[in-house]
Parts: sequence; structure tokens; C-alpha cells
Amino acid sequence: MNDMHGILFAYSAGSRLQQLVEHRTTSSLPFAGRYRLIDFMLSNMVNSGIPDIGVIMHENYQSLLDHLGSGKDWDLSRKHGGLKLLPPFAYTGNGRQGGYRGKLEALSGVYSYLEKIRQEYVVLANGDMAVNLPLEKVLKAHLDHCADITAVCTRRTRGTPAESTYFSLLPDGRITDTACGHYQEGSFESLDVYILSKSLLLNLVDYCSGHNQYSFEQDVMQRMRESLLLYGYEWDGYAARFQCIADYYTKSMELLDPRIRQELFCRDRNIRTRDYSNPSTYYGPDSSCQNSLISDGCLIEGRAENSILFRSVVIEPGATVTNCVLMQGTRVQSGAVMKYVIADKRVTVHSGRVLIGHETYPLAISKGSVI
Amino acid sequence: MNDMHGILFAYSAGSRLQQLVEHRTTSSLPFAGRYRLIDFMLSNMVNSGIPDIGVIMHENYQSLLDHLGSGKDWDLSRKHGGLKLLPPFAYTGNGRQGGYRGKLEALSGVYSYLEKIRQEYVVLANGDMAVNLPLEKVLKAHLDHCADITAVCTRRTRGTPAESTYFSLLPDGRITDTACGHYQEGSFESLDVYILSKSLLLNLVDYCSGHNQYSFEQDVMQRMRESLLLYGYEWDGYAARFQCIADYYTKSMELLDPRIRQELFCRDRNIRTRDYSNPSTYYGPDSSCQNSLISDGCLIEGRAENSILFRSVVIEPGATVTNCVLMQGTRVQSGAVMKYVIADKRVTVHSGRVLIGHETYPLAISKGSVI
Amino acid sequence: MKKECIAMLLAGGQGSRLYVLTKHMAKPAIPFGGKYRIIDFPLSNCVNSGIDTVGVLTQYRPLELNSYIGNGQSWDLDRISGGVHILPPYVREGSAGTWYKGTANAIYQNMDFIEQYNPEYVLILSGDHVYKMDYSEMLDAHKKQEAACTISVLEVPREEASRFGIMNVNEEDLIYEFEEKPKAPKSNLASMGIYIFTWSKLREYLIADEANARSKNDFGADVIPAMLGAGERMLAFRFSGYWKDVGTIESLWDANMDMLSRNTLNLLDQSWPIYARSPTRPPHYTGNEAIIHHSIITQGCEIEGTVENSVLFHSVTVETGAEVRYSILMPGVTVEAGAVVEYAIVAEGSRIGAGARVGAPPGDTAPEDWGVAVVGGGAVKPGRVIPPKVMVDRKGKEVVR
Amino acid sequence: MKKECIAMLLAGGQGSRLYVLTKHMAKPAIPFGGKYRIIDFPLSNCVNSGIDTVGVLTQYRPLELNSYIGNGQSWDLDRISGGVHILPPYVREGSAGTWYKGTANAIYQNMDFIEQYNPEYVLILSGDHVYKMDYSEMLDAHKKQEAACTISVLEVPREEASRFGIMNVNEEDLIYEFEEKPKAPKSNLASMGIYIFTWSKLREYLIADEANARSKNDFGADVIPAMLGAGERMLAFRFSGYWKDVGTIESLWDANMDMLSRNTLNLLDQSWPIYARSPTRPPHYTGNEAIIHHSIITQGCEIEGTVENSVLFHSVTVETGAEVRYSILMPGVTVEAGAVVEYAIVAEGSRIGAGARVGAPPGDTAPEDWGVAVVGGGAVKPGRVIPPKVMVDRKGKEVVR
Repeated sequence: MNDMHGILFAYSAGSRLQQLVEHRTTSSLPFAGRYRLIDFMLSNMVNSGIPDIGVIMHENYQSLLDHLGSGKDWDLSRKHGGLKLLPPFAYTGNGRQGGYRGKLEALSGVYSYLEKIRQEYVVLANGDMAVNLPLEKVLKAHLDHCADITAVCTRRTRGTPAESTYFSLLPDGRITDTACGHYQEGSFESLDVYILSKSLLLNLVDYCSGHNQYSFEQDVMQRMRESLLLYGYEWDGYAARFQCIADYYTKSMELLDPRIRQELFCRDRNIRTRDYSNPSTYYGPDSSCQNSLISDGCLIEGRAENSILFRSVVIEPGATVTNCVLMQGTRVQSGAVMKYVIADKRVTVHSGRVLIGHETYPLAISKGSVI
Repeated sequence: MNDMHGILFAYSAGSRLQQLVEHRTTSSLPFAGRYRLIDFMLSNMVNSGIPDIGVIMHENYQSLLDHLGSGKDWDLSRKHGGLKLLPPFAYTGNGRQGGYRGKLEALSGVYSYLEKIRQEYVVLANGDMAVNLPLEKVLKAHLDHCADITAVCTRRTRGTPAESTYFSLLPDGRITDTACGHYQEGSFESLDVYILSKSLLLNLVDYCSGHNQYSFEQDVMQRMRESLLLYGYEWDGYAARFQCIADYYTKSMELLDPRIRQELFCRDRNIRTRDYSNPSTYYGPDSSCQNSLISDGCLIEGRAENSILFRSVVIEPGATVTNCVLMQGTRVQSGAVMKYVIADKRVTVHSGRVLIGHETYPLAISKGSVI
Repeated sequence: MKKECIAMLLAGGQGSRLYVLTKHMAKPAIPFGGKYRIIDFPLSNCVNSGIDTVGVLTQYRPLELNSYIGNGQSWDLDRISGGVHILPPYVREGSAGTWYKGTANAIYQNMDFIEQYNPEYVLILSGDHVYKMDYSEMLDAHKKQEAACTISVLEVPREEASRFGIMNVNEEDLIYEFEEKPKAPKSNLASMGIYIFTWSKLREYLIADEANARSKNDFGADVIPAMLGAGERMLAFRFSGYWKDVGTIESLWDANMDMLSRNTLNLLDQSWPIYARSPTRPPHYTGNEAIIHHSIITQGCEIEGTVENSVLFHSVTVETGAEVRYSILMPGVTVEAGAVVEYAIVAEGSRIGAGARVGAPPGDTAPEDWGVAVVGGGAVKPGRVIPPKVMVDRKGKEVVR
Repeated sequence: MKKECIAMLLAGGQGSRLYVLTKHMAKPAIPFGGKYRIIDFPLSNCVNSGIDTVGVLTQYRPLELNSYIGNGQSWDLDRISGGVHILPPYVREGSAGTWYKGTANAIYQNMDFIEQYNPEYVLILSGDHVYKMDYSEMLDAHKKQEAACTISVLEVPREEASRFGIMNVNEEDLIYEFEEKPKAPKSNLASMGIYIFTWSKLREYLIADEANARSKNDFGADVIPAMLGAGERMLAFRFSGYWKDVGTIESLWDANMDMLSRNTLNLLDQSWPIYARSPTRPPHYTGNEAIIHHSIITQGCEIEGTVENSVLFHSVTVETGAEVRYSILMPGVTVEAGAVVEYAIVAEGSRIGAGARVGAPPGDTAPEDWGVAVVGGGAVKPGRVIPPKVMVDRKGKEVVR
């Protein structure tokens, strides 16, 4: 029996994602035509047999609450265990407003929940990465190494160095140093996924909270590197992070590559999401649609190319959509032209309007806008 | 088919309940040995066939979130509809901190939810009253009168006048006037339960929000009494409200009267609550227990009299508990004596300690205290 | 546990006129309309009508339906009180169990189940039809008329009326006569096989019907005539809207093609969602050379070829150069490069080999030899030709209609 | 849908040695220990052991178990993938269904269900025992030893060993011999009727067993001996802890009395909750004259009289002056004023009339005439005396053991 518990950090909103995180955290950002980012790590946990998962939230989490609901869609609705949403409970904010300063502060905000964890090991992960990660293999490596903490990391760099953490690894995988915000040749980028035992976790949270330390990376991985046995688990598969709008756009377009879809959506490790009971997508007699990813419930009577269409997008006859990401409910009226645009939910573009961004600077349109 | 939608207001905490609402709203106050106050109105709605219920929360709702969970225990866990928790979504607080100023402001905070209501009628009710109310009968009266709004009210006064609303009724039930905070001979006290159509509700919320009006009682029931057809529905059964600690104590003790239990817990309209899978209560060989209401999972080896014991209370041999309300997990060690005490969850009273309040001024002990 | 009205869904039909398609599953489990199975329609209608207790009477291949329905979560029928329950024939102590003798016998055998809910009314449904209907309106009419039985009816063209069970009614729509496939129909109100009974009445007639050795224990043939004969108050409830029986290869193909038309069933109506259980797959992908016209495509598909006038279920692959026209491709079908599928139904998981040809347009064949081609599963070898009207089973063997 | 290990729970037992108590329900549905039914123990053990897929094989009174288990929510077994499924005997196309021939035949008949989950291991459980056990530890042992079958065993007192199926094992606890009720037992390791099989092995032996016309199709009598005979690797897994068979009136009474003792089953342990489905009733009430000693009392009870050394289920009423001693009162029982119930089991919903007397302490009767009295339901008339060892059914008629 799998003996892991999952903790997802879903409290932060990447400020450079601007309009896209105006009303949500990065974890609830729509991605890949029908998912929210949190679906990926949540599904990874379910697929790895993790029975109980806590999601740490802080502000702006209404969208997440609505998406996750009772956890049924991930088969996590239980009386005992299953999915638990963890708004800041005992957390008094040390007199500060705003989100948690770091993972340790977030964990200390839900300390009473952590104490009740029934499993021996805990996976800590961020809710805002698109990846299909076999966590049971990470646990196996953790046990094989008799490690105190195992951190998932990658040789390929993915994020902006200033916002990422890097590990120096010995050939056997042992982590010798942790650098925050600074990439050095040969170091591994952290995917912010950690496995450790429940008891160590409680000790660390306790200790760090008593010393006003809040950053797992700096105050544990870096500061305690001598006293703890830290190992890296190398992941060389696909993983996408989202630190700014251009990131979001690039990663979305990558999905048009079948190999990347294969890596992210492999059938035996399905990514689950909320089910909206949409019917199939209808293509009209004169529609044209190439190299695009299209969700259910759309009505395509115009042209789409190199685009990602979320559910219930309508492209009227004569409208043209190229290199766009159109979220749920976008309506493109006849004759409108859109290129290099990211439209958030329920945007309407009236007949004949022309919206053109640039590949390196896609035009992002806020939720509900009418143009 | 029943065509009602339920809206529960669970955002307020009665300040005179002091310690008892330190970490929760009045709606999640434990009552009657195993329930939270919100269980009563929630069960009334379920028992009246209401399929979809929204619970409006604002602050301090972690305890409520935890209690309600996915709504499974009330058979309200659905993909579509069912129980929805409504933290302040679009609500920006008009630049103010703190809770909603009134029901209309609360409703306007969840306006987008209200728009999606599938039923024709809406019941508005507070989550902090203990009552077993057949709402389908209130709807029937509402329809029979072709009323715009039907308000449930009672001839028996129950609350403190300063914190209650009173209606003047014609003999046919029509409401001619509404007084807030002032009781006049012959007027009916409002139980804060209203039925109206969805369309009227949306209009009222829209109008009042545009005019910075927030009180349903003053700005609708009172101010619009000429333009709307308002009816009272008289309820002469049991109903308990909780405005201060003494109220809470008195209402708890009333439950020792079998007729009141019968009214509140009638079998064909069961009050549901969260199931904790506790075993039965065990009575030791030398225990003694009279005129008390005792929940499952207790261990009674000492003496209890005229008391309400929540689940998992332990009374050790030689301990004496009289006229007390002991919430979940209270542990009374051997030889301790307690009289007229309200102990919140997980209080421990060490051996030999003596705690005595007075009937009119019961001693309230905060959650988790060790004495 | 008392419920005002519960539904009993007759899902035991073997669907033998669907041949290879129902060889491995019961008819109500047949995929339909891109995302659904036939049983999704009555189940969703129940939930949307506020009926939260449904007994599904199965007998043929119950395991498939059982695992499709699961705990009912997909239809919001996972309830503590009520919900959806699969009811296979019950083997009583000391006696051998048998398949249900007829529709009425199926309900008779499950009287204990019904009695648990002590209902006032019982709604009888079948798993053979595609339609959207608010049963609560029918129930309201039943209650208002204080009927013993209310039968949902559809106006059919006069000339087709002799193919149906026809209700002859008075000006209040009360039924005074029922004729099964009359040669000279007096009305054009055809029974849709949807009944609401006052349970106390039905109970009485079911017991009498069971005691009658000559009865076929069927609602249409025995129970309804007996009630009419006894002078019970029987109401015809007029339904108008899309309603289609999908009991034959042709009608199944037809009904799927109807889903391409926007004025048949509106599946986008959020106030009456049709729920279905389907795995979460990523959005479908249309390749650089994809041509898609007048078709519905579902999650998980990968389309690199041509798809016209067709219905594609989830996870279908159409490779580059493959052509699919006027066809229904059920979940997981692969059409390899250069294969052509026209006027065909291809069952779940089939693989149409490169360059194979399944079906053909009507014009190319003599009308009497033409029909929809059917692949019942398995692999069609590259280059193989399956002519119109021909059916092959999972092993590629031709099956005679 | 692949699952490493699924459980099959044999719940078809008629429990005929429980007489009137099992007249209207299957043995696993018998109320036990104040809040539970017997089946709650294996079901809760499964969930707590991380086994989330359970097939419950019923045949006798399946409707009662079906409605008790519902969608599995009470045990956290309402899952999309897996969960709890009731499996009554399956009536196959064209043939009559029959009750399961034996325990092995019951599994054989449900091989299709098992294959859906493509499991590595299958855990076989029965619904006759009260115990707490972590099946995942047994599974770990099975995997570690690469056994074909692992049988859970209990050390019993040597002198009682000849009443059990005894496993003779080597130093590694591998079984070399199985003896059913041996006269001269070589070991004291008794089989608990809990098996883990490697599914591929079991499948093979079930097919062979079914083909063997002389087999009784029973695990203990046929399949286990066949596997031993063929030299399969069979492991004994030692269990220590509370374990009780509740197959007779006396053992049921005994086991309930055990629940009053704090060192038998710890039901307060939150890491191993025993789940149950019960209606939400208010806390129980103890009246002004209530005397309660060494007893367990459950929600919804109203106690005005005396209760000693007894187990009371939910919604039991003991009126003023009534006395209940050493008895088990199942849900909803009423003991009217002045009635005395001693050393008795009173079934769900019974009403013991004013001044009636049910059972008596052992001392007052000749030992051979003494036994637990049983009321099977219905009303016991005021003043009636039901002597020890006597059973009455719902109609008040005496039933012979």
C-alpha cells in the first residue's frame, strides 16, 4: 500500500501573469484547452495512489474552490481523508496582509492538519506546474537512498533563473548545495516537488516557525544541507512552468507538438479535471481547422489555425483565429480576425474586429471583455 | 416537483456569544450534543425537497467549511447544484473590512451565483436557528396568497427585542409594517426566513445595491411595504435563537424536556449532521447519569446530571458533572466537580478541580483549555 | 426513504436487431451521439425532472451496464437516499432464477425494491430511445387528472400510424381504446412506451397479471389492455419534440446523423444537460492536413485526414489521407492512412487497416443491396473491402442480417 | 481501472443457526455491537487497509444488504474507480440462474467482475466474523513470500483445535498440510477463512475445480487441498487479536457482551475506524430515574428504567420501571414499563409489552434448559413470559432450535 500524503501549495499568483491571475491563483489558471494547472499535480498524486491530499490556499481562491468542489472528479470525495481544502486556519499572518511568505509559513498555517496525516511520507508540490510525474517512483528512490528529503529536479532549465531554485548534485544524486535565484552551469533546476517523512516535516515546520524562517528552499534545503541527507530525483520528461504571459503562450503552443501531448497526457496516467457535461464539438459545412487543439462543446463554423480552443468557444462563419489561445466561452463573431491573442473566459469579439498581437508579445484579454 | 432554492446566511457571529464564537460563526456553533446550528436549517431545506443550497460565508468560516465538507452527509454532494459554499466572490467590500452589513449586501456579493439559480423560488434563511420548519408548507402559503414575499414569524417572542425584527400583521396574514429592534404588543417576531421568487430577488438585490441599501428588513420589508405584497407565515412550533451565552445555556437545557426534543427532532423530518463514526457510549459499573442528553462515543464512569454531553466526552470515576454543557472531547478527570459550566471542544479539567458557575451566569470555557 | 415518484428503467433488451453491435453489450449501453450511451438520455431526463431514484432492470450483459453506471456519480445519482440501482433478475431461495418474462414481469419481480420507497407513482421507462423530456410535467398531468395510468404519446404521420401502438382518446385526452399496430388507425397518437402509474393501482394489476397463466406479462400487450378493460382512468400525455427509436442499424445511423443537425436535440442547453460517463481525455487535435466538415468530434481524437458528415466519439484517430464520410466511429476507433469509411458504423476499438474500404455511398449500388456497413470491433485488415450492408464481427467474420 | 488487490466478500450465508434473527435478513446484515452490522467489520478493514474495490457476493435476501450498503458512502467506498459492488447470482442468457454452489463457485461465477480490474491479488473474506485486521500486512507477507495463497490463521487453545481447520506449517510458516477438524491436531493454527490468492493461480484452480464434477466447489474442502496437493506455495499468516465468529445465538450474544469489555476490540481507535450506516438521531436521553451500569447505549435511545450489562442499539426505549440485564436490544426496540428482559437478544423494532418477562438468569434454571432467549421482532404481549432458551418469531410464535 502506498504510504504517501499529498500537500499542494495553491496560494500564490505569479504577478507577471497579469490579467490571467487577476481573479485566481496560478494553480487555477486554465491550460491545455480544458484543464486548470492544479489538475496536473492533483492527478499525478491520484495516479500514484495517494489517498489524502491537502490543498493550501490563502487568498483569491474562490475560483479554485469552485473548480475542485468536493473532489469527486478526482475520485477524492471522502468522509475520512480524500481532498481537503486548507484556507489559512490558525494563521494570524504575523500581523501582515497578503499571502504566505514561503512554504514553511504556509505549512505552519495548517499545522493541526499536518499533525493528523495518516501516512508516513508527505509529498510537497506546487499546484502550478503542468507535468505527468510518477510520484511513486520518486518515493521508491527516496526509500532506496534512505534520504531525509528527496527533491525532484531537472537538467533542462525551464523557469526564469531569478524565480527558480537550483541544486548541485553529486553523481550519486546527493544534493550538496542549493542556490535560490541563480543558475550555475551543471546545476539542476528544482521542480519544487519534495518527499519527506511526516515526522521530519513536523519537526522542520516547528523549528522554522519558532525561528521565523519561512522558505523551504533557503531555510531547509540550503541551511540544513549538512545535517540532512538530501537527494535529487532527476526528471527529464516534460514539465511546464508559468511565470509570465509569454511563458503561458509558449507552453500552450508547445502542446500542438504530438510528442509533448503524449508525455503530458499518457493514457495510463490520465489527467483528470472537472467534468462539465459538454456535448461534442460541431464543425460547420464550411469550417476549416488546422493544427489546433479543440475542446468539447465548441461550434466551429469559421477558420482556426495553430490555436488552442477551450470548451464552448464559438467561431462564427467567416471569422479567422490564428495562433490564439481562446478560453472557455470565447465568441468570435463573423468576420472578426484574431492573431496571437490569449482571450480569458467569456470574451466576445464583435463582427469584423481585428485583434493582432505578436508571437513574443501576445495580446492578453481579460475575462469577460467585450470588444 | 419542489421548485425552491435555498440560501443560508452563515456569515455572522453574535458578539455576545463571546468565547463560543471566537473561532467560528454562530452557524457553526455546536448544539444539542452533536449538531452545529446550521444543520437545522440545512436539514429543513433537504427535508422540504430543496435540491440546491448556497451558503453565504464571509470570515472565520474554516470551521464551517470543515463541517459541511462536500455536503455528502446531507446528501447534497452533486456535480450540478447541491451544496455550494459561497465565500465573498465579487465582493470588494466597498473598501471596508469585516463582514457584510446586511443580507442584501451579502446577496449582492454572490450575485453571479444568484443569476444561475435553476428554481423559481428562493428561501432565504439564517444558519443560526434551531428549528424544524416545513418549508414546503411556507411555499404553499406563499403561492396561495400570491405574495411577493412571505416571511416566517412567530407570536412567541424568542430573541432580544433590540436584535430582532417585528411584523404587524392583518388578520389575513398580510404584513402592514416592519419594526426593527422594537417590540410592540401584538406584533410577530421574524424568524428571518423569507420566500420570494428568483426574479424579484434579483431585482431587489440589483436595486438596493445600486442605492447602497443593505438591510433586507429595513430596505425591503419596511421601505417597500406599500409596493410589495408581503405576507407573514405564522410558526408556533419550537424555535431557538442564540444571541448571548445565557441564551445558549437556556436553550440547551430546554432540550431535556422531551416535548421540545420531539418538536425539534421529529423522526419523519430528521436533522442530519456530519457523521464521525463514533462507537456507542459506554457506562461504567459505578456510573450514574440522570436527566441528561448524551452523544455517542462518550465514556461515563462518574456522575452526570441535568447535562448535555457531546461526543467523546470522558467523565472519569468519581467526577461529578451537573447542569453542564460539555462539548466534544471534554475530559473531566476523577474527582473534579463541574456545575453550570459550558465547556467548548477539547477542554480538560484535571483531577479534583472545582468549577462552578450560576444558572443565570454559566461559566464558559474556551476551546482546548486545560484547567 | 419515502419518495413521491421513482423510475424503473427497462434496460434488459438484447437489441438483437443491432446484431454485432450488441454482441458484447446491452442495447442501452450502445454509444450514441459522440459522447453518450443511449441510457444517458432517460437517466439524465430523470435527474433533470427531479426524480432521484431509478431502478435499472438489466439481464443481458449486466456487468457492462453495471460498470458503466457505477455509483451513479456521472448523473448526480450517487445519493444516500435513492440514487440509481442495477436490478438483475433475482434468484430466490431454493428456486432457479430466470430472465424476465416480459416488461410487466420485470417490474413484478422487483416489487420489493419499489416498496422500499413507498412511492405514490412509478415511472416506467425504456432504454431504447433518444429524447429529452420533462417527466415532472407528465407527472403533474397524471396527478391533475387523477389517472391510474398516463401514457406518453407522440403524433406520428397518419400513414405510419399502423406501425405503432395507437391510443384513441376523448376530448380530455383520456384513452378509451388502445390498438396495437392497427390496420386502420383511428388516431395518430403513438405510445412512446413511457408510463406513469399510480403505484397502488399498478401493484394490483401486476399481481393479477402474474396470476394469469395466459399473459405474456407485457405492459403493452397485457397490463394496459387489462386496465382499459376494467375502466381505469388512463391519460394520454402529448409529447412534442425529438424522439427516436434506435433499435435497428438504420435507425441508429439515422439518429446519429440527426445529431449533426442543430434543430433536433439541443445538447448545448444548460438547463437540461445530458450527462454521460466518459474518461477525461485532452481536447481533440486537428492536424495540418485535416479537413472537417459538418461533423461532431470529441475529446481525445486525433484527426489528420478527412472527416465529413460524421459522428466521432472520444479517442478516435483518423490518419493522414484517411477519409471518413457519413459514418459513426465509436470510442477508440483508428482509421489508418488511406482507408476510406463511408456510410458505416464502426464499433468501439476497431482498427480499420491502411487502404481498407468500409461501406460505400448509396448511388454506387443497387438500392436493394445497399445499406449501412458495420464493423463490430477488432481489426479490419489493410486493403480489405467491406461492401455496403455487410456486417463483420470482432474476428472479421461476416454476419448475416 | 487496474487494481493491485481487490476483495471479494462472501456475504451469501443464510445464517440458519441464528434462526429467527436471520429470517428477514442475511447474516452479514445482523446488527452488532451497538452501532454496527457484521459486514461493517470486513468492509471497514478493507478501506482502512487501502483496498478500495470490494465485490459483495449475496444471494440470501440481497435487497436488504443492497439497501444497507447503498452507494458505499458510509464506508468511503463510493468511488468512480472501484468501490463496493453487490453481486447477486447472475442469470446467464438462456439458462436459469442458481444459488452459488459453494464459496469457490461464488468466486468462479464472478470471474468477469474480477477481470475488469485485472488484479494481481484477490482477497477472499467472509461476512461472519468480527475483528480488526490490516489486510495490507497480510498482502505484504504474501508478496514477500511469493506465495500462491496466503491463509490467515489464529492460534487457538490446543484442546479446541479439533473444532477448526488446522494448518500444519514449517519453520517459515509455509503450509505443508491442511486438516479439517482433525481428531489429533498437529498444530493449533486455525484457518480464519481469510485468503489472499495470486489471481492468476486462483483463476486456474477455479476453472479446474468447476470442471471437477465431484467437487463441492468450496475453498476449504476443495480448492485449498487441490493447491496443496499440487505443491503450490501456501503461506500461513499469523493474526493475533480479537476475532470472533458470530454464527450462533450464543456466540452472537457472547461477542456483543465482549464489546462491554475495553480490552477486546478498541472501537475508539481513530486510526482504524469501523464505519457503519446509521440514521442520524439525537443523543440518547437518560431520565430522572435511569440506572445504567456497564452498558453501551447509542443515539436516539430514551432510557427511563434500568439497564445493566447490556448493549443497546439506536432508538431503543426503556420505560420507567423496566429492567434490562445482560441483553442485546437491536434498533428501535421498546421495553415497556415494568417489563424485565434478561439474558436475551431482542431483534429490530420489537416491542416488549408492559410487565412481560423475557429470559432469565442462568441460576434459576437447570443448566441444560437454560439459554439466551430471543425475540425475533413484533410485539411481545404485556405480561407474557418467554422462558430462557426460547425463541419467538415476529408473530410471537415459538420456534424450535
